[in-house]
Formats: sequence, C-alpha cells, structure tokens
Amino acid sequence: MTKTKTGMIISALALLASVGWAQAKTVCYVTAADAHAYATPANEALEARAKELGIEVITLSQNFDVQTGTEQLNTCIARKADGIILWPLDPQAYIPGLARAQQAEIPAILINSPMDEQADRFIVSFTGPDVYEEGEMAADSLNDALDGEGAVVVIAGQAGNGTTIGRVGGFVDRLTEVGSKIEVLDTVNADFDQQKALVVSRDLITRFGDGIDGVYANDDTMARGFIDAWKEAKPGEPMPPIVGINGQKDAFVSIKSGEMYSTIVQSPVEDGKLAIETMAEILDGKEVDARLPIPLTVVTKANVDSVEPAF
Amino acid sequence: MTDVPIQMRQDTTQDTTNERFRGGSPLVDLLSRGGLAIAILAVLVYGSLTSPFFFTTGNFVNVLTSMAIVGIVVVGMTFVLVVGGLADLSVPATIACGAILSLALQPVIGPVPAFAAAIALAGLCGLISGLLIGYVGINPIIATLGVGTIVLGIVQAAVGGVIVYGTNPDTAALVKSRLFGIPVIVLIFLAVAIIGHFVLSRSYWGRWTVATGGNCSAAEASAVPVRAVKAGAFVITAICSGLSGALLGLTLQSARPLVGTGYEFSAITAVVVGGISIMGGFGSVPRAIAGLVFVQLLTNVMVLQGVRTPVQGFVLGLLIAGAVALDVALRKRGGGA
Amino acid sequence: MTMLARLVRYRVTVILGLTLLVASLTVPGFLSISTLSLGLDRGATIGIIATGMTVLLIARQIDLSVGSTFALAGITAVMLQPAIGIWPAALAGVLAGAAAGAINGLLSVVFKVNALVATLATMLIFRSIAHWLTDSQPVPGTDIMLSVALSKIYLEIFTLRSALFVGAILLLHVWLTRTVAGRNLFAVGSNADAAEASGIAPGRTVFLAFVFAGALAGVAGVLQSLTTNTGSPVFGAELIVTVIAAVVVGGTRIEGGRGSALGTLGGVLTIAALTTAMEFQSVPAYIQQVVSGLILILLVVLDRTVRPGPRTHAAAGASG
Amino acid sequence: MSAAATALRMRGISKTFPGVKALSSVNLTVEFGRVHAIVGENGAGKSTLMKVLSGTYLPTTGTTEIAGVEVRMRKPADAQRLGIRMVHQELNLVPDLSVAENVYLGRMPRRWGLADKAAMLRETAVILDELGATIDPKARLGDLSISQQQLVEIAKAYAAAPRIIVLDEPTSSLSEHETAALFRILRKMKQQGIAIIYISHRVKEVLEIADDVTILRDGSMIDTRPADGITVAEMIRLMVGREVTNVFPKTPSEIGAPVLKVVALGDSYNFRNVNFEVRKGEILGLTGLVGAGRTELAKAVFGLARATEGRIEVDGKPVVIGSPAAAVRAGIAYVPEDRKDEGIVPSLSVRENISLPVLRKLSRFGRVSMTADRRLADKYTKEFSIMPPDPERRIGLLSGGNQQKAVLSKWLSADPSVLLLDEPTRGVDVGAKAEIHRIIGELVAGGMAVVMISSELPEVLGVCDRVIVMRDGHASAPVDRAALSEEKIMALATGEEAA
Repeated sequence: MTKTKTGMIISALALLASVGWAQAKTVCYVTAADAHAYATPANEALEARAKELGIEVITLSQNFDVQTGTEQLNTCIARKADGIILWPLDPQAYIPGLARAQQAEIPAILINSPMDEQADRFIVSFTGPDVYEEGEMAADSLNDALDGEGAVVVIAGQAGNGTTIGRVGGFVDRLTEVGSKIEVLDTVNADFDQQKALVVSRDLITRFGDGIDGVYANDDTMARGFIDAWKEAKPGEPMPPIVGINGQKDAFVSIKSGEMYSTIVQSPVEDGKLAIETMAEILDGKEVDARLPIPLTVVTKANVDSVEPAF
Repeated sequence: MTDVPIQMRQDTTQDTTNERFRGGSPLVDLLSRGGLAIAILAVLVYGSLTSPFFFTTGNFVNVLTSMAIVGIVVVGMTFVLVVGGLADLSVPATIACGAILSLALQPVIGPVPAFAAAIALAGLCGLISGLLIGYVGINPIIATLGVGTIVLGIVQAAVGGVIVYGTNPDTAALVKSRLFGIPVIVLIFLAVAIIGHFVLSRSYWGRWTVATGGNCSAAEASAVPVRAVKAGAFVITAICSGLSGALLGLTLQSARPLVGTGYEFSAITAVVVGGISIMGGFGSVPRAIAGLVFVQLLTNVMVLQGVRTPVQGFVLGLLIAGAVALDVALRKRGGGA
Repeated sequence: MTMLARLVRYRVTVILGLTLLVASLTVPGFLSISTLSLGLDRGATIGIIATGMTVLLIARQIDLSVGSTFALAGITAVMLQPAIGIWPAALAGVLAGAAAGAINGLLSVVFKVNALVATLATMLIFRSIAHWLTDSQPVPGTDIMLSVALSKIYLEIFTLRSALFVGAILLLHVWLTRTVAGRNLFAVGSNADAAEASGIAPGRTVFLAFVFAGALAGVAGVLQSLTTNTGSPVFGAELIVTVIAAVVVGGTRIEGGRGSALGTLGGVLTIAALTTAMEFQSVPAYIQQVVSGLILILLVVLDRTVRPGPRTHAAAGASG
Repeated sequence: MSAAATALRMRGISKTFPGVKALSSVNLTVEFGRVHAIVGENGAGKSTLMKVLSGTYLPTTGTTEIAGVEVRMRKPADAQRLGIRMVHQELNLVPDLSVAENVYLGRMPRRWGLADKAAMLRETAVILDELGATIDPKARLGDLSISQQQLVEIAKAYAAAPRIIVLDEPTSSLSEHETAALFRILRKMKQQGIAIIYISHRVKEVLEIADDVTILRDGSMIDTRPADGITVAEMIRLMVGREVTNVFPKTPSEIGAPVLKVVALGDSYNFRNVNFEVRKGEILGLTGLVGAGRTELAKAVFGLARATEGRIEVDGKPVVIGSPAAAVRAGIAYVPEDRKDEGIVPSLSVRENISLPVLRKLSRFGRVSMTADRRLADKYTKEFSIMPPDPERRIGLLSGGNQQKAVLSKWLSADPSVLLLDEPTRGVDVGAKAEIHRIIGELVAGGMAVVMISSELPEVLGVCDRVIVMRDGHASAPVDRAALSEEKIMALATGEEAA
C-alpha cells in the first residue's frame, strides 16, 4: 500500500514540480534535448529571455528523437499554443506537423537548424546558425591552413543527423566550389562522442599515418578525440591542422597551444535569445525576416584572445 | 511458485541432460571449443595480408587500448550471463555514473576519493537491480532497463545535462601513461580480467555463480545463497562499469550523461560471441575476452579496410547471430542420443 | 480479495486514473476530447508496435529489433513511392516489416537462437541496412499534402493511426481470448512441450508471432513515414524501451503465457497520458524518464510481491 | 473399430541413436479392452518404445499396425489422429490455461470460428465427474495440486475418446487412495473397449491392474505373458535378470537420544501444529497422501520454505532456520524429492556437485582448495561406488540411481546429524534402490538420524523404525514399527477409521 502511495506521490510531484499557470501568451518550444552541452544553455537563455518578455514557454524535449519531436508538434497544437519554436533534427519530417500548425493559425519558427525548402511556406522565420554554412566556413578555414592542397580525414557526427548532414555537405560542396585540391581520405561517424572519436581516430592514424595532412571534425568534442589519439600514437610529432565547430572552451585552449587550427563559434545563448525575441515580435504582429542568422565567427590563433568561447 | 512448469518426476536420463553438455565427436568438439581460436587466427592472417599497418605493435596497442574500457564491462557481464541473469541493460547508466561522478567530485573531495565514490555509487545502482532481480524475482531485462532509466535520469538532473570537465590534468596523465610500453588502462583491464577469472573459476563465489546459473533450485537446495549470488552478479557488473566509466572520464577529462550508450550491447556481443550461453550455467572470463578480441580485431580490420560504419554494424549483427546459431547447431550434431 | 490485491489487479487503471486526476487538477482544460485525441495519437505508434509485442511476449519471445524494423519499413515505403506509387509502396513497407519478422522467426525457430540474442543481432543488421539504403540521409516522400491529410482528426477523436491502433487492440483482444489459435498461443508460451504433445506446432506459432510483430512494426513505420513524409534511418532508435514498458505495465508477463490486449491498451494509454501531462507542464525529459522508470519498476514489483489469491490469474487465464 | 482386430501390433521395432541401441527388435501386441503393462528397469527401453508409439521417434526398423492397419507416425499429431493418447509421466499440461482448455488442448471445439468455451466447460465438467474428480473446470491449472493435475492429464486423454491410451507411470504422484480411484477409472475404460498400455515400476500395482505383462530389459523384449500367475519375485527377477530376495532389508541399529525436535511447526497453509522428534540411529518415516504437506514440512525444516509458527530444536537447543545455509550449520541436510529440478546441477561435474554445500569450508580467502575438493569427491565415488567412477564427469550424464548416490554424497559431505530424505528411491531402478537402502542403513548404524518421506508403503514398512502419517497438514502421533501395517497407515492417511 505504502509502495503504491509512494509511487503515486512521486508521479504527482513530478507533475507539479513545474511552472504554474499564468494568463500570458504561451509559446511551445520543441527543443533538441534538455541535457546537452549546446542545447542546455540555449534553452536556458531562451527561457530567461521569455520571462523578461512576459511570455510563457512550454519546453518539450525531443531527446534527439525525431519521432518524439513530430508527435510533440501535435501536443503544441492541441495545447493551443500562441506560437511554436521548433528545433528540427530532420530536414523533412516536421513538415506535416508545421502544416497542421499553420492550419491552426499558430505561427512557427525554426531555431538552430534549417529544414528543406518545402518547409519554408509553413514557417515564418528561421533563426540561428546555418550548419551548412558552418561546413562551408570550416572548408575555407582548412583550405587556408593547407594552402588548398592535401589529404584530410573527416570525423562526422551521427549518421543521418541533420547537423551532420549540413556540416559534412557544406564542407564537401565548398571544397568543390572553390576548386580546392584537398582530397578527403575518409569520412567516419563518431556520433559527436569524444570516446568514439578517440577510437576511430586511432584507427585512422594507424591506417593513414603521416598521410593525414588535416582534420575536419563536426564538433570540438570529436576534435579533442583526434588530438588525444594523435598524442597517444605519435607523441612529439607535430599535429596536423584540425578544424572543429562550436567554439568550446577547451577548443580555445587547444588553439592557443597550437593543437587545433581553428573552430567556429556559435553562441547557444545568442541562438536561444534570438529565437524567442523573434517570436515575441511575431506575437506582437510585427513582420520579421525569413532568415535571421546568429553571428558565426571563425576563431584561429590570430583572434582567439579577443573572442568569447561559446560554452 | 505455482507458475513453474510441471516437472518430470521420473528418471529419464537421456532427456534430463542439457543438450549443451553432451559429448560429441572429436571434430565437432574441436570446432566448438577451438572455433573461436580459429576465427581469431583467420582474422589475424587476413588482416596482415590485406593491410601493411595491421601487424604492427602500434596497431595492437591501439586495439588493446580500444578494448580495455569495454573489456572491463565484459568481465562483469560474463557473471550476469553465467548466473542466468540474461543481460544487464543498466550499463550505460552505471558508466555515466562512474564517469560523471569521478570528474564532478574531484574538486570537492579530491581525485582518489572521487574515483572510489564514483565506483561505489555505480555499485549501489547494481545493488538495487540485484535486489530487484535476486530477492524480488523481477525479470532482469525489465529490472535493469527500469533502474538504468531512473539512474540515467537522476544523473542528468544532477549535472543539469551539460558536459562535466575534469579539473585535475595529472589524473588524466596517469591514466594515459604507459608502463613497459603498455598503456596503464590496458594493465588495469588485464588485472580486472585476471581477478574476474580467478573469482569465477577458483573461488566458492564463482562456483556458486555457475551452480546458480546451471540449476537455481538445486543450488538453493544445496545451501547456496542463490539470491545473493544473483544479486552479486549485477553488483559486480555495476562495479566494473563504474570503474570503466571512471577511467573513461579520466581519459577524456570530460563526461556527458550519454557517455555509456551502446556499451551494454558491445559487452553482450563479446560475451555471446565468446560462446557463453545466455541461458546461464556455463562460461568463463577468458572465453568472453576471446570473443571480445575477435570482435575488436574484426572491427579493426574493417576500419583499416575503410569499410563504412553501417556495414560494420551489419557484419557485427551477422556475427552474433551466426556465432550463436553455429554453437547451437554444433552442439546438436554433437549431441546424438 | 484484499484491498491491496484489488489495487494490484487493477493497477493500470489506478495509475491511469491518478495520472488523469493530477493532470486535470494542474492543467486547466486537460480533461477534454482534444487531449484524449492527442493522447491516443501520441500512443498510436508505440501502441501498434506494442500490439505485436504483446503477442510475442505471450509466446515467451521478445523482439528487440522492432525499432530498426520500424525504420526499415518506413524507408521502403518512401523510397518505392516514385517507382510504384504511394499505396503499393506502403504495402511494400508493411511486407518489409513482415519479412524482417520472418527473419527473426527463422533465426529463433529454425536456428534455435535465443530470441534475445537473435533480435539483438537483427537490430544491428536492420539498422545497418536502413543506413546503407539511404546513405544515412533522410529520404523525402513524393506527396507532402498526403501527410497533412493523414493527420486529420475524425469524429473529433481518431486520427488514422490511432484508429488503427484501437482497432488492432480490439481485434487482438477477441483473437487472444476467443479463438482457438489465440488460446493455443498461450499454451505455447506457457508450456511449449505440452502444446506440442497436444498436436499444436509451437515452432509455427512462434514463427507467425514474429511475423505478426514485424508486420505491425512495419505498419507503424509506414504510418510514421507517411505522416512525416520522410523515411529516415534514425527513426525508431529509442522505441524499444517504451514499447516493452507499455506492454509490461499492461500486465503481460515477460516469461510468457500471460497477458492481454486490453492490458496493453491500458499500458500504452498510461504512458501516453503521463508523457502528455508532463509535457504540458514542461517537465524536463530526464525527470520524465525517472517517473516512467519508477512506475515500471513499481508495477512489476507489486505484481511479484502481492499475490492476489490463487484464483485471480486463473480467471484471467480462462476468460482472457 | 472392429472388435476382432488387435489394437496395436508392433513388430521388430528397433531404434538406434548414434552409438546406442535403445531398442532391438521389440514385438508388442495389445488387444482392445485389456490393460497391458510394460515393466522394466530404467533404461530398459520403455520410454523409447512409448516415444515410438506416440510419434515422437521414428523407429529405425520395424512396423506398427493400429487396428490391423499399418501406419507410419512422424509426429505426435499423427498418433493422435490414429486415436492414441498419452498420459505422460512429465505432465504435459499448460499451467496458464484453465482446466477445460487443457482438457481440450490441441482440439478445441469451434463455434462460428471462435473457441466454444461454454461447450468445453460443460463437457469437461461431465468428464471430471465421470472420473470422480472434484475439480473446477474454470480453475487455472497451475493453481491445482500435482495429483489434481495428474487427474486432469488423465481426463484430457479420456476426453479425446481414444482407441489406445498409454499411461506412463501415472501413479508416481498419486497416493494409494488416489491410485485406487485411478484403477476404477481404468477398469471403466477397459469395459468401453479401450486398449490400455500401463507403464510402471511398481510391480504390485501392475499385478493388480494388468491383464497382460510385457517385460523389457536392456532394450530387448524378455517376455509377454498374462498377469495371472506371475509373482512379485518372479517379475522382479525377469526385470533385473536376477532374483532379489529381500526388497527392503532393515539394518539393525542402536537408537539413542533425540537429535531433531519439531514443536508445533506450521506455515499456516500447507501444514499446522506438527510435532515430532527423531533420535540418533533412527529412521522416522513420514508418509501420507500427496498434498498432505510432507514435502512442505521437510522444506520448512530445511529452510527452503518459511514456517510461520512453532520451533525447531537440534540437540535440545532451539535453532532459527531461515535458509538452507542455516540448516546446514545446524546439522540438517535434505535430499529433495525432485532430483532433476532440485537435486543436481546437471552442467557441473560430480565433484562440483558433491562439494557444493561445503564449498566455503573448503576455501581459504575465498579460493576453493582443489585438493580438498578432489579428496572429497574421490572418497564418496569409491564409498558409494558411483558409476562411472569418474568425479570429473558431468553429473547430468549419469543414470538416475548414480545421480541420487551423488546427491546423498553431497549431503554427507556436509556431515549432518539429521538427514531428511524426500522420496529417495522414486524413479530409481530396483538394483540402485537396494543400494540406497543399504547406504541409509549404514548411516543410521553410524548414529545418524534420518527422516524419510515416502509414498511407497512397502518401503515405509520395510525400513522405518517409527512412522508418522500426515493428513491435510496435520501429523499423526508416531506409530512404532511393531504396530505398523499398510491398513493402519492408510486409515491414518485417509481418516477412515477402518482396520
């Protein structure tokens, strides 16, 4: 009996342990995850700014599962939210949900990641960095580092993930576009995971050895994995130039010490703030631009001291 | 206990014998015993023929280092399978527990106590699963799934979901250092494996584990504390995963809640490929490690060959199914009457 | 029967009722047709897969590969659209699911590989095939407006998939409790040797159970692809835990021989209601995880420790 | 079914497994309306022969005729279609289905495509009534007692209106009382013209019920003859190939002080207020109908089940027994009834099985001393002449009798002062049975106190010094050897004040 009660109390508490109900405008925020190095500060910034703006936010976490996200859009519509901020994890899958939101006359914007062009007619705006653009910037940076020539390896995120697709696609397309002579030796998936990156890097180093002239990692965490593997396998030998993305603190340290060539800073705080501010304007009936980028900064040894790390 | 299927109450010796334990023809016997050794040898030969980098000290150290972390989990998982506990699916949670706590507690109580506390807390998670499985009688899959979900949720809540960074680079240097050219982490793995092997094959606890997996009721009627033995297997696995996680945290000097994802399946794969029955009552740590070595070498060869990640998963899946199907087939053919 | 035993027997109903009560007190307007409709839709994907899983668990089997089958079926349905049209492609997707189930059945019945190990292997294999087919990119469908149409709500309650789910559960209920084949399924899960000695073919039953579970995972996968107009190799990666939890919370025993379709409906609705209620309150996903984990463990512990008298399960066994 | 035809005619049936010839050229003829007993020791080929008859095995050579028609049965369903029904010794029932569903398992009646539950319940009630069993057709089978389940198994075979019914050790879990009821049923079936094949170890029972007897030994048929005119001794001689004079010899021993005393013990469900004591050098018999609470009592004394009331004393001192380990510490050992399920760990060697309860004593710093382990196994292998004399052999590969000797060794290694034996000779062939009795005799001669649970009255009468009889969870006062008779025990067991 007591056990039943305990369980019930726990579930009751879980339901109650959250923000109360107020008669403010309600925005439904479908985020990528609520426990993630980038997403968490973005979520926090978004929620903090919303409070200042007097907007009620319902945060739904997809926990990196697209299917959950598509169903959460339905929750938002059923909840009769005044606006939807979606963090898409797939370029396609949310389109029908967004279409339904439009039918229900709920304005929707995208945060952080883009979707396919087909989605454009269902959204009011897209705020945030462009992962494809980040790939392009990384390509430019690595092209600079190698003087447009050499063999590189790409350590990619999770296969099939929207960010991975954008960051790898932008990189490869850009290299072709500028006619770079950089050759991609291999692209391996390490799921944005440092340990997995460490393991695949060990294998890459064994396989190609000194044939690796440069490295492009889809994020700084995985760049870290390559650095560790290199130091392990070839202690004392000079590190090939490594380009990462995100602008984490430890990447800044690595750039200063020369272990990394560059990273691209995108601030999760800016990302979150911009999204809610844009939504607030939409709710006030103002016109907003269809594309509202957050600043992306390439950080190398040259400017590392003047830029703030993202997180 | 009314749900226990009706037992036979008469002696039919041929039928009472578990198929697995029948004698067979020498060839079949050799195949089932030495199959794994032959397979490892085949991978070695193929690897050295196809890649100039394969048969190098560097590559072997690389393979060993890569398998050390999952290897420690494999040692624990062997106990779970042998005791008839099916599988411990809470491994990702206990690894995360070890990794995050060993880093997060460093500034508070110092690196060594943090390390110990991380492992102890992981062990506590195993104790909860173990109590549910051994004493309450809950199916291990459900219990470890549930406990794993809860623990992972708590761990995420505790750190607010962000990455925890290390504050003491010396600890990282220690874990990454080498002794006689062998990485310390590999030595730790070997020590755990040797201790695990000793406990399973030479100690009374190990004998109890095998007996409980072989026939739980008979072991219980032989004054074996079966509930504790079952629970113990899960505690052992959790301590191993905790240790694994702590070492992982120190190596990476950063830890995320999802750091342990996938390790449970890698460990089960190794144990199963090592020829250890999921039904329990049979198996040893060296067999499980042989399975791990085979899987790791094969993966290494595939990576050196530039095989794509999805294909690697495909091959691994085929390997698990094939290894077990072959095992079943060999034992059946060897069985006869 | 004691009060406690009664509580345990109707535990799913109790938890479901409690969830609804607490939610309605904290979220104004929670108890409404639109919430019910939403909850059903949220539960439909899990529920359709859980319907297949119920049959497998009763037969003392398990399928860990349903998430991968789900993705594979969806991809098949989307990739074939340009070639053979939407509906034939959807059918092909379901058949792909059934084929995946048949492979599991084959491994388990013919090659006698333990179901847990066999489906662990095929989970990897099917997922790899999904990545290989799509080159790890999501594949768009041909008609996006169909997706919007499919999500339409009928009779103010049902979407296509939630109607399919409820229909499937009701059919399964009749099948399990009233048909000879359904009763034979219980016999196979409870004591396969006895079933075989009585002229029932356990191998065939188990094989068909796998095919059924695969086909339903296929149906769910196809519906998912059609409503999102996307086939993605990463779909369904997180499904399996929820599916098994829903079935087990519904009172189906993982050791075979006991279970019911209506229980699964209760389990699915409980989980859907809980998720929806917590999402309405912005409860972080990790807290949601802790709550679902606790409820799962709690229900199973109660099931184990409280024996609701010797006859209760008999009645359940005889009448469904 | 033509009355003239012979129900079953098997000619020259042989069955060879790789390396083993299980049956060689067996002929068997069974007539309709007669009970045909098949007797033989374990391994004589009875089970193999029945598996051929039930379609589980295809014979290597030989032909089978049912009612004059030659048939070839490849699976159990084939045999069932021909009207052959088995009552297995390992009950083939489904615990999670109802009694009625079990009775109709594999051939449930349909109505509009659905299972016709009403018809099943109705018919099952009729059949159970006919068999004189008071069982609710709606009850979940797993909730019934073993003997009730046995009756359901018989009802299941009977309900199929078979031409030939095969009963494999049907009385192994039935009390004498229930056995008598079964025999009434069999006689009724016989009158209906059903051919009954009755397989049993129990020679006396066979002579009581059978019309014809076929004796198998080592896979060959020794003889078929009418049951009239065979004596028990003759039949045993034919089974074992030698004359066994005294089936249950009693070794004299000196009875000393009480060792184990059980006071007002109860588990508030299976047994209540049980009092007895067993003395040094004494064999105390514990008998009664199956389900009377004997096994539950023994398990509670050994700590495998929980007692809710009363106390246990060893050597005059009260002991708390919460687990088998505590019982072992108190000097109590228990050889369980179900050897396969609770006695042996088949995957371990004889050595590993024998040392299981004393592993901790053989260990230092957690490590098991292999020397001590081997010494223990060697000792008992020799002492009890366990065959084959190889302690490293997996125990699952041994015959039942040798397994039982190993289980006894296991407990003697723990050096107990009280030994609880639960049906120690069930399923053990005649030769091994005598040997086990010899060992028990030696143990009590050496001063051990033994509590022996047995359903076999001749055994109880033969070896026990005193006997207590349990009925519905209550124990009778001990009856001295001098005052014992089968009638007296039956009267106490059934509560009928006869004799």
